[in-house]
Amino acid sequence: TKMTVREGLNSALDEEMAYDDKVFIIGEEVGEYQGAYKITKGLLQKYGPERVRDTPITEAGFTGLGVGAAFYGLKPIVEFMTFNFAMQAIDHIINSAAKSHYMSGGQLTVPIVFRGPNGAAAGVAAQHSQCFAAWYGSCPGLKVLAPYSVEDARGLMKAAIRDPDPVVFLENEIMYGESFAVSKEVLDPNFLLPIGKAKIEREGSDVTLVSFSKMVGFCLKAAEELEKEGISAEVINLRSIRPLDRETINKSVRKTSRLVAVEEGWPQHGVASEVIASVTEDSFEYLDAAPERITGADVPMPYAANLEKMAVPQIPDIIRAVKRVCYREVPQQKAA
Amino acid sequence: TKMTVREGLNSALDEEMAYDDKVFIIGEEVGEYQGAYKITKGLLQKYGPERVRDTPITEAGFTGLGVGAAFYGLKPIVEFMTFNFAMQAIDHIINSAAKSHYMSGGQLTVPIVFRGPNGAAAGVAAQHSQCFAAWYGSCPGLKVLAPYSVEDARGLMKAAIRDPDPVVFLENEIMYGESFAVSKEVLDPNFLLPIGKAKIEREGSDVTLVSFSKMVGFCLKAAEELEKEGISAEVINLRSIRPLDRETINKSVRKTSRLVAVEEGWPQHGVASEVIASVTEDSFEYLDAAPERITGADVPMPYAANLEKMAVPQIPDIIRAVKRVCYREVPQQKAA
Amino acid sequence: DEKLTVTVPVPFKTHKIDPPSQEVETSKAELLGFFTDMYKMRRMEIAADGLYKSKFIRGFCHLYDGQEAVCVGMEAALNYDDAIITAYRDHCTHLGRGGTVLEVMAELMGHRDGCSQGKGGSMHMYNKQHNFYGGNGIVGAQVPLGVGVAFGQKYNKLPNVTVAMYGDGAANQGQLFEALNIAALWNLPCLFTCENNHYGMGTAEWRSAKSPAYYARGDYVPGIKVDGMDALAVKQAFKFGKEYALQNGPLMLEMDTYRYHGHSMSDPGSTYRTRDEISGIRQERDPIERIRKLILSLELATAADLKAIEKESKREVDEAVDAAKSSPQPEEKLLYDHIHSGTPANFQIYGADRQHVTVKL
Amino acid sequence: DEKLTVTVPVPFKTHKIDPPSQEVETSKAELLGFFTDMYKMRRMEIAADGLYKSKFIRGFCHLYDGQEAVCVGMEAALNYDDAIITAYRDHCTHLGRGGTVLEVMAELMGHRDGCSQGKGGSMHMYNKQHNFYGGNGIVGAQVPLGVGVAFGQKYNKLPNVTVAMYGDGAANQGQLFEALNIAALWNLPCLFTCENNHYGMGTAEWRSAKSPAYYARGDYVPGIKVDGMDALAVKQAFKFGKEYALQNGPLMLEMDTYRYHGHSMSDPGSTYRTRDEISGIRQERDPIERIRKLILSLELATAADLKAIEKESKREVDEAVDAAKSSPQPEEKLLYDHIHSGTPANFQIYGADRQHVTVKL
Ligand SMILES: Cc1ncc(C[n+]2csc(CCOP(=O)(O)OP(=O)(O)O)c2C)c(N)n1
Ligand SMILES: Cc1ncc(C[n+]2csc(CCOP(=O)(O)OP(=O)(O)O)c2C)c(N)n1
Ligand SMILES: [Mg+2]
Ligand SMILES: [Mg+2]
Repeated sequence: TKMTVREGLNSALDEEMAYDDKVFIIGEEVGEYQGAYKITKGLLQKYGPERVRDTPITEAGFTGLGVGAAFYGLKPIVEFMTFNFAMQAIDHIINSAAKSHYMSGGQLTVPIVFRGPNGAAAGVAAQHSQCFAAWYGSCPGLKVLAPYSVEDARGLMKAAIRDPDPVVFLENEIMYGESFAVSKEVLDPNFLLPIGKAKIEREGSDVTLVSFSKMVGFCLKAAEELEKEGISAEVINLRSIRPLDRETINKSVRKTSRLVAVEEGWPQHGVASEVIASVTEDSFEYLDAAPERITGADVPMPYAANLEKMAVPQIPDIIRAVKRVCYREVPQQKAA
Repeated sequence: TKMTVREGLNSALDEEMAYDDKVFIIGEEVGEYQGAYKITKGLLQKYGPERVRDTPITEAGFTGLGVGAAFYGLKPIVEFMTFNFAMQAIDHIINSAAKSHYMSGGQLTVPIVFRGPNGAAAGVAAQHSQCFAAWYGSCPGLKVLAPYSVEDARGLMKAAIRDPDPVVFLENEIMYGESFAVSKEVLDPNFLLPIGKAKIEREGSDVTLVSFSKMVGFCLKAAEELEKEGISAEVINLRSIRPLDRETINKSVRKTSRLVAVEEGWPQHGVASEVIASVTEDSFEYLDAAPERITGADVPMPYAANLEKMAVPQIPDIIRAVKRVCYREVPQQKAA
Repeated sequence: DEKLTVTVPVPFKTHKIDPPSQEVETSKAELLGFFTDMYKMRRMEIAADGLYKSKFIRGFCHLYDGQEAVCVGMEAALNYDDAIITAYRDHCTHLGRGGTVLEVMAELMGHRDGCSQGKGGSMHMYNKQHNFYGGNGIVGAQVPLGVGVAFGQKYNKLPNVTVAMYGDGAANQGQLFEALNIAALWNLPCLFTCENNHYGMGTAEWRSAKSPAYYARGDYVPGIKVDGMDALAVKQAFKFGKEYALQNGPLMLEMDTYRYHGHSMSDPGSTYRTRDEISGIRQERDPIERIRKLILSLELATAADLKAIEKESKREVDEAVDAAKSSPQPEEKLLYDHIHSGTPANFQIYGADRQHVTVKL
Repeated sequence: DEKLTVTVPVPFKTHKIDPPSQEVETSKAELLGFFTDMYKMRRMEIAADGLYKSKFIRGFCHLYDGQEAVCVGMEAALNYDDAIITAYRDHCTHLGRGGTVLEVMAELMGHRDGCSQGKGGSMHMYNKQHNFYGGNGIVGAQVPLGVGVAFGQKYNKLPNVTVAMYGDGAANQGQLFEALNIAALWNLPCLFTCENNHYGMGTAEWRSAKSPAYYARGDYVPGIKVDGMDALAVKQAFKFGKEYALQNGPLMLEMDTYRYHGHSMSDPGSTYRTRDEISGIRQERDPIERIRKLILSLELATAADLKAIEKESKREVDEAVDAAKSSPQPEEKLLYDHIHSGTPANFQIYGADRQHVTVKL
């Protein structure tokens, strides 16, 4: 069977609400409107207004409320219409949620999921296109997940909801409508993926491509192209930004000796930067070429379609970088 | 003459307020109380309550106000009592300040300085000890500065205030009371440092130490120790986190062939991670050893003095890492 | 120009302040101006709707049709030294501040002649020269920003005010209350203007606010509720408000208005409200029809005169759409422009593949 | 136990609600309990002051002396299924919730027997079992958190309320207004409790709030102003409040109180207020002396009895201080504990030098 990421997320929420009546969802338009992106479709009808609650447009207020309810022992799912708006509430995510278990010497636990679309969508310009993976991923106390496929969407979402700690769950608007074939196993109501474990989406021997979310698909497409030219790329889907599965990454690079890290967000202090640093630290002597990264351009997101396209990684960018690290093509600086 | 960093910052603010009457300061307790850390001492008395304004404890509100005033053409300095509290206002720093020049196709300019102590102080626990250098440093549209010495404090602060763009100015509470000898040049009311340029605080040939803020002092002390053991360390004070002076860093590493990056903040997606990634990308073939980083431990800041000390880099950590990259000592994993 | 006095039918409702008079001074030219401007706005938004559907416009696009009286009434009481800041529903605000239909349309298409050179899109229009500070995408953020502009006006000792506009949904945002308190403490000349169109996205006001009496939500700050479908009432409120604010600091103005379209182009706008509700308002309170009737009843122009104005507006909008379509996409180098206004020495900007594209400025 | 009725002298001031009765039911045991508890709190804070000065305590340390009546009065009206959340001035709140002086003192010293094992310090004390949710360092943040706890109580259909405490300085925070609106919309049993000690750090209430009538700042939510130096008035207000909130949702309670110490240990507390102001309040409104007088005038105990209680309190505090001093520092492994409660497989934690210390869990 085939399923979209949207359906994957929706079914995961549905099943976990059925599984544990401590689970509830709050956020803007999650109820009567069925979700701005329809991820919560049908849940209000099924679980009622006590468990699916539309909030005012007050991110700090409802996020704090969610964290407080988690302190108390409930299992809130807080939807941000997009993660851009979570900046209004980020103090609660970091200071109230991530740090409380630690500060209280283990007394408080904070079983909460913060979820919503993250990063670039299409044509929504600078204020609505930021990727927050690196920010949240830097904070001890948080677990930060980013699904690519339906398998990820279901397995990670269900794991996030059952997890006793705060989880930041970074979806991608453009991926919501993507379909994937799913196995029976993935559809099982007890299908959970381990938090902190990356997935090798494709095995290869010449170069390791590391990415997450939408960029995994780009890497897979790049790998197909590269195969035609005789380059065998291993594609790692991080799934978890924090904890970062350094073991899987390093193991792969030790095999391929080459690394290209890919992300859609800004480069400085990004996930790709961390991947490169981690590999350099741990597997320096295995590297046959300088690791590279393909990232969002280091600019706020422009609206115009032509500029927007240049502002995020494209498959040819990945292919070009791979060829460089494989010494297949001499890099040529493009005038700009 | 000697001067403390506090006096350096205070005199820079004072001179710039005298220099340009569009400059004003807002923040909690900046006026009558003379600043929680006395950085604004005397300014209310000198420039009056129109230009030195105590605000309510409403970071989102007064930060937005500052950004709006900058849109209008004034030159606000927004003091955060500490940068931890700026999380309540971070949406304005990023979405309203950093992106507006770009989104408006250059129509709006945002000449504003966001300043205050950043990172760990002493004994203030998890919610009051976070370093935000990496977060702000990831955002195009911002300039992010972090002074170490009085020279930096004066030269960077004055440059920040005169700059036509939003500047995030990350001070360090523990450094406020540190004294430095200052030259006549530094005391000149027109002493400005260039934004985006690192300073080589100490030349050396065997290893490059890259850091910023308080950690520069630790690196210098480590370098002194190392000298006794015949290791010559070059110490780079970044001064500017964004733009990052990759040229100076890479030039140094190409000379020394070895790199240790040091920061007090959390490691993942940190400044040290970016420094390592940048050097690996650009100077891979020059490296004689895997670059290393010494960072804050990957935990929320604990209160207890013994744990707190373990949670931030100490000089022996830096020395140990340098010896490792210089192959002077075999690394030994400590049981914990 | 013929001076006239018109009695606006809906009384002003107030909180802690005496209401302005319902007798509003106006003139033939002003009323014809209202009609012309509102009609043009309406045409422009309808054109945008069509262009969105035919994929000339992408992403978020929030239309203003139905709310035009707020914009023209407000502008009639202000000048360009007064400032305006609003949210993402900003196309008509841009026109009101002296922008052109071409600037709006080209921006919507992401083309070079857009008021932000195509880089901002629907939500990010500005006219700095006329003190229009956008076009802000984050709900609520524009309000403290507007208070900051008002701070600037007062700092510079100018006799001007700032209008900070926000929706009924935005009215619950904490930063509004923070900004209001500061504005009140410091007597800043800011008009907190709630365009109450009665819905956020799909959430009716009473589901998002315990007290949807937005004119009274300033608590210790006075407020006035205004028929936001009546340009003259709006003008009167802003005239009164400007004087008040220059003397006393902030004032809350609630504009009772309505958006005909869905929240944005992805919202049909008909699941959370009835078609009857929409058509009822169109029939009874439409801001353009109200002015048309007034003009005709006062015999300031004939029905044919007004038709001519409409025709002219249509032509103007159609021409602007054509011009916008043929406006080029921004040059690639614009991707790297406007990061900073003061570019640091040796500044480098990385493209997606930094080994391939690194711009040195 | 002898039941008594005492008339509290200061009338309750109210906003949109009828005031509770000034006739408060109490008992000998309760009054002696108030005296004992408040005296112990006072001693503890004074001990903390000394320990800070002799460097046993580091960092921020905010003392509660002067405000004790709020804590004991509140606890007299609640049980441990009701919840409390407060800011950083939390030592006495921790005692009030059933914590020990040793837990507080050891926490202040960063020692193993502290209620957070030394990891939280002054600002981060908790008692989850008794529904005390801290100890929160970010001004204002505790209020939405408290509303969330109240949400939990209602979700679980329990007859309990949450008290969310905040200062006069915090009362301007936007997130309070956001949380209040939600609490009111959803009828959450939350008592928004402003401990108005009239200053933030050095900012007097009227310089940070246009309207320092905190009991009325809920606007559409009713409120009561209470003499926060009178434990019985406080108890009455919370008793009333709990009943109200269970029926109707949120209520604002303003406690008119005073802190004798500076804001924190770095603030002498005498630059922004006069010594006369402080000593005047000590003489006329001290919460402990008020209860002492009441007990004596009602002849519930003798002066000597009370002296004996004092002596016993001193002993208890002194012993706790000694025990806290000899409590060990937390083991090094605690640096790496409590990052998560559910540790992922193969989880690694890096020390400052990751090649030297990497903890595998
Ligand atoms: C902080 C934030 N949260 C959520 C959104 C998404 N969003 C955009 S508009 C909107 C509804 C706003 O309604 P209202 O304030 O009534 O303005 P209107 O659209 O009716 O003009 C929402 C929820 C946002 N842009 N910013
Ligand atoms: C968001 C935030 N801003 C600033 C601070 C620094 N700060 C700590 S306490 C305080 C004053 C608070 O005053 P009030 O709310 O009256 O409480 P009180 O200390 O009087 O109990 C300030 C400004 C903080 N902790 N959090
Ligand atoms: Mg609305
Ligand atoms: Mg106070």
